Amino acid sequence: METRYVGLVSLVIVAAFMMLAVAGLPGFGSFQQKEIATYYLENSLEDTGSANAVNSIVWDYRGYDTLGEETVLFCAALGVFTIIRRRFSGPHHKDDL
Amino acid sequence: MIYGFYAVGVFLASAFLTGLVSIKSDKYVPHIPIAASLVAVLLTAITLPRVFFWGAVRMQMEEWVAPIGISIVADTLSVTLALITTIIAFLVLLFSYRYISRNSAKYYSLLSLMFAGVLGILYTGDIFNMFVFFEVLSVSSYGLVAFYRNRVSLEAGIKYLIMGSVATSMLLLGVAMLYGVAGTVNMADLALKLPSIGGIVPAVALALIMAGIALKAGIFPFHAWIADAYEGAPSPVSAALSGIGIKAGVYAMLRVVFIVFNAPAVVLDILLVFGVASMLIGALLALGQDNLKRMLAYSSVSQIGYIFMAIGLGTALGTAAGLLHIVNHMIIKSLLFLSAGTVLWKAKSTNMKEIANTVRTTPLMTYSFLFGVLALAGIPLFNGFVSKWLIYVASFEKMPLLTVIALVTSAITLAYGLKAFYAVFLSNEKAGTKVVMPLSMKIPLVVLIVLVIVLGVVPQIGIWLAEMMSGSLDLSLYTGVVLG
Amino acid sequence: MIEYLIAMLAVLLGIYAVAFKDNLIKKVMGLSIMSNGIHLFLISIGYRTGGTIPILKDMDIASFAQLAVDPLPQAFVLTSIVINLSITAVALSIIILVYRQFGTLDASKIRELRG
Amino acid sequence: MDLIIKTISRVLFPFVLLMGIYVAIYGHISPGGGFSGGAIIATSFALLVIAYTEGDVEHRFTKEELVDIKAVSGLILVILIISMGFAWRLELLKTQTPLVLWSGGFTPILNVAGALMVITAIVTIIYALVKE
Repeated sequence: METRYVGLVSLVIVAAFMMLAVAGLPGFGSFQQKEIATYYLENSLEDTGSANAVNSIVWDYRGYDTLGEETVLFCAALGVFTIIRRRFSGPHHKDDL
Repeated sequence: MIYGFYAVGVFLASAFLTGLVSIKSDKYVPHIPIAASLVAVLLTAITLPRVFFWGAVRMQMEEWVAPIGISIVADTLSVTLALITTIIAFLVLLFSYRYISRNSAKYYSLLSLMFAGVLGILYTGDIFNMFVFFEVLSVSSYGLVAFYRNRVSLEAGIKYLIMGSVATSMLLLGVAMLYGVAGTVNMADLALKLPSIGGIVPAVALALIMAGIALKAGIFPFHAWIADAYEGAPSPVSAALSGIGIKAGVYAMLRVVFIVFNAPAVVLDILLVFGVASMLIGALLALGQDNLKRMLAYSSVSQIGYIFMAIGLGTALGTAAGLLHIVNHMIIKSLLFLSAGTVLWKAKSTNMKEIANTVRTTPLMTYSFLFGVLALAGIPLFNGFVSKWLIYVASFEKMPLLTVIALVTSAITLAYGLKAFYAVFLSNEKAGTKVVMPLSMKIPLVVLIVLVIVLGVVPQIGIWLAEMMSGSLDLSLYTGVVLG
Repeated sequence: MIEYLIAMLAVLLGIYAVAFKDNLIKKVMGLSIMSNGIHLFLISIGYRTGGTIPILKDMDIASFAQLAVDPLPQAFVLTSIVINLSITAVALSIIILVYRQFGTLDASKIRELRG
Repeated sequence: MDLIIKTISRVLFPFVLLMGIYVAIYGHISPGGGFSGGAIIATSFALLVIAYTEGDVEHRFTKEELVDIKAVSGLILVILIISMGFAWRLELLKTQTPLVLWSGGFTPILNVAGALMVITAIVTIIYALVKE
């Protein structure tokens, strides 16, 4: 049972850690330090032509992230298929243990 | 233009193409990723002189100004690691040409996506982008670890998945906190803004990010999943994962600690402590293993400990030694895992004793494993010696006790290496099936052996490389390049 | 400060579930609770008191920039949700086979049975 | 799945599909876009797949076909995003009036490609899990 106590103690430490960090964050509604965000809001229309600033970021300003993300999606589909193959080969296999 | 960066696109395209080609015939499937990795090696080789002689290069995705878009940075450290990654990628793909017979299309797609993920991490200059490519790397390796659907690999797969995604969530939380405080995600921009931000948020964010990456790199407190994952995964995948996957984690740790947070002394001491701990514990655990793959996995943990100890020293020599050890360890570990793979190909179990009487080993297998073990232990004339010697010198300057521990661990490394070598290779002259190794398995072993010996006999290459690489870890040069 | 507390509680709940629950499916649920907590945290970082959605609708750009909420964390959340989906998909497919091989979903029993 | 569920899902399918398509295509003007639109369309297919697990839906999508549609859409997206790296979209932008459907330069095309990617991924995953 002692792993439970170790886990609990570590969880409490992590919780304290996070509460401290949350206390240090700038105020909830305040909008300081957001030069980049205001840049996106101001010229997302004439740069990318789309009124939806979030969409212009996802597809145009940071399209490379979305490309990475699509590969994650593609990996997941492949992963699911490699794991749930129809010809379930069961416990035996000849390649390598 | 950073040509090496297009290697990421090449691997992505090869993954999608293998999916397409597999509709018609499974015959040509392996050729695409092997060709793609060759192209990737060439692309990175072109970029290397450009970066080494004219300094780091920055490229902006779609020409947006630095902090707005995603910036791609290729400096000496990332290009060298990328070159070795692509070479090992080519060798691993070639090795698994004959190795994986069923469902090869999906295997090759996932493997080339994994390499794309690693290269993505190496070239990106943006923390959130690093998180995304960490996910690409881990999701593709979840599928690969559970590739053989027997008990061991399934249990390893689910455990690796849960540990891995907790790690990446920690990373994301750290990035979110950094964005909350600094308002930007570009590493160079963060490096400029963070010193002026007081409070404990940067410290907590750093702790979270380091915990996440440490779990990915398999440092001491989080090394549980490594042995299972390598035992469950097919041998070429374990070679790729340990040779390259973990190194991406080490590279990310370096990038975050040295560039974004400008290597505060406290953090370096933490790295030192964890490095020494995982060095010792990894070696001791490996000593007690009778399963070949688990032993190699734990030896990876201890070598990563070496790297972090060297970097934790904080001195210029220490960092250079650590970086060189990353390079050497990538080559040695791939050699060891691939040679273990050739033995395990026909052997039924991974237990060293049982392998002995089931497989009669060919000379090439024997020598490749022997060279790997000697290089791992840092015996002169092998590339492991160069970096380990630098580590001994660097640690001696700072604290002689560390050198003693490092020497003791190298002794233990030699001990468990030779134990495995004796058990598997020397004690079975008569029994077992003759393993006829196809050409596609011989070439990788030969190439890796040559690399190990050349880097060992001519240490100047290694030392020059180390100096060039450690040059890229200083903050002012990096921010100068990225923010123009 | 208090507003971020709920997000942090969700993250901690997720970690608790992953660490202490034995059933594999509960662990995967803990994973998604944790990352949803992180998404809530991300969105609440980008909030601006009295802000509108970052979509330009019959408003001139200058006042839009003063009013709209920060779009960048929303883009991060979009990416991270899809990543979370793919992790859960792979996890569930492994769990199906783990159940078929081991006959149980209890993580501690599986550790003994793996042999 | 008894009759009621089958009929309801059959009736609902076109409406959910239509809404998904709208959200995906009008992504650059109205909220939503590639991902949410794709997800809605995927749920419409999921509705059918779950309702007719043993019925006729099965023969429409054989498993191999789905994975390869996925590969095709992957390729499209890779090409699109890499091509987006070059500044073609600026010319395209000049010829358009903002806030009309055909106005987002590259974003609507990418939205659709992204939605396609999401649909094929989710449908294949659901199909595999349900099939099991």
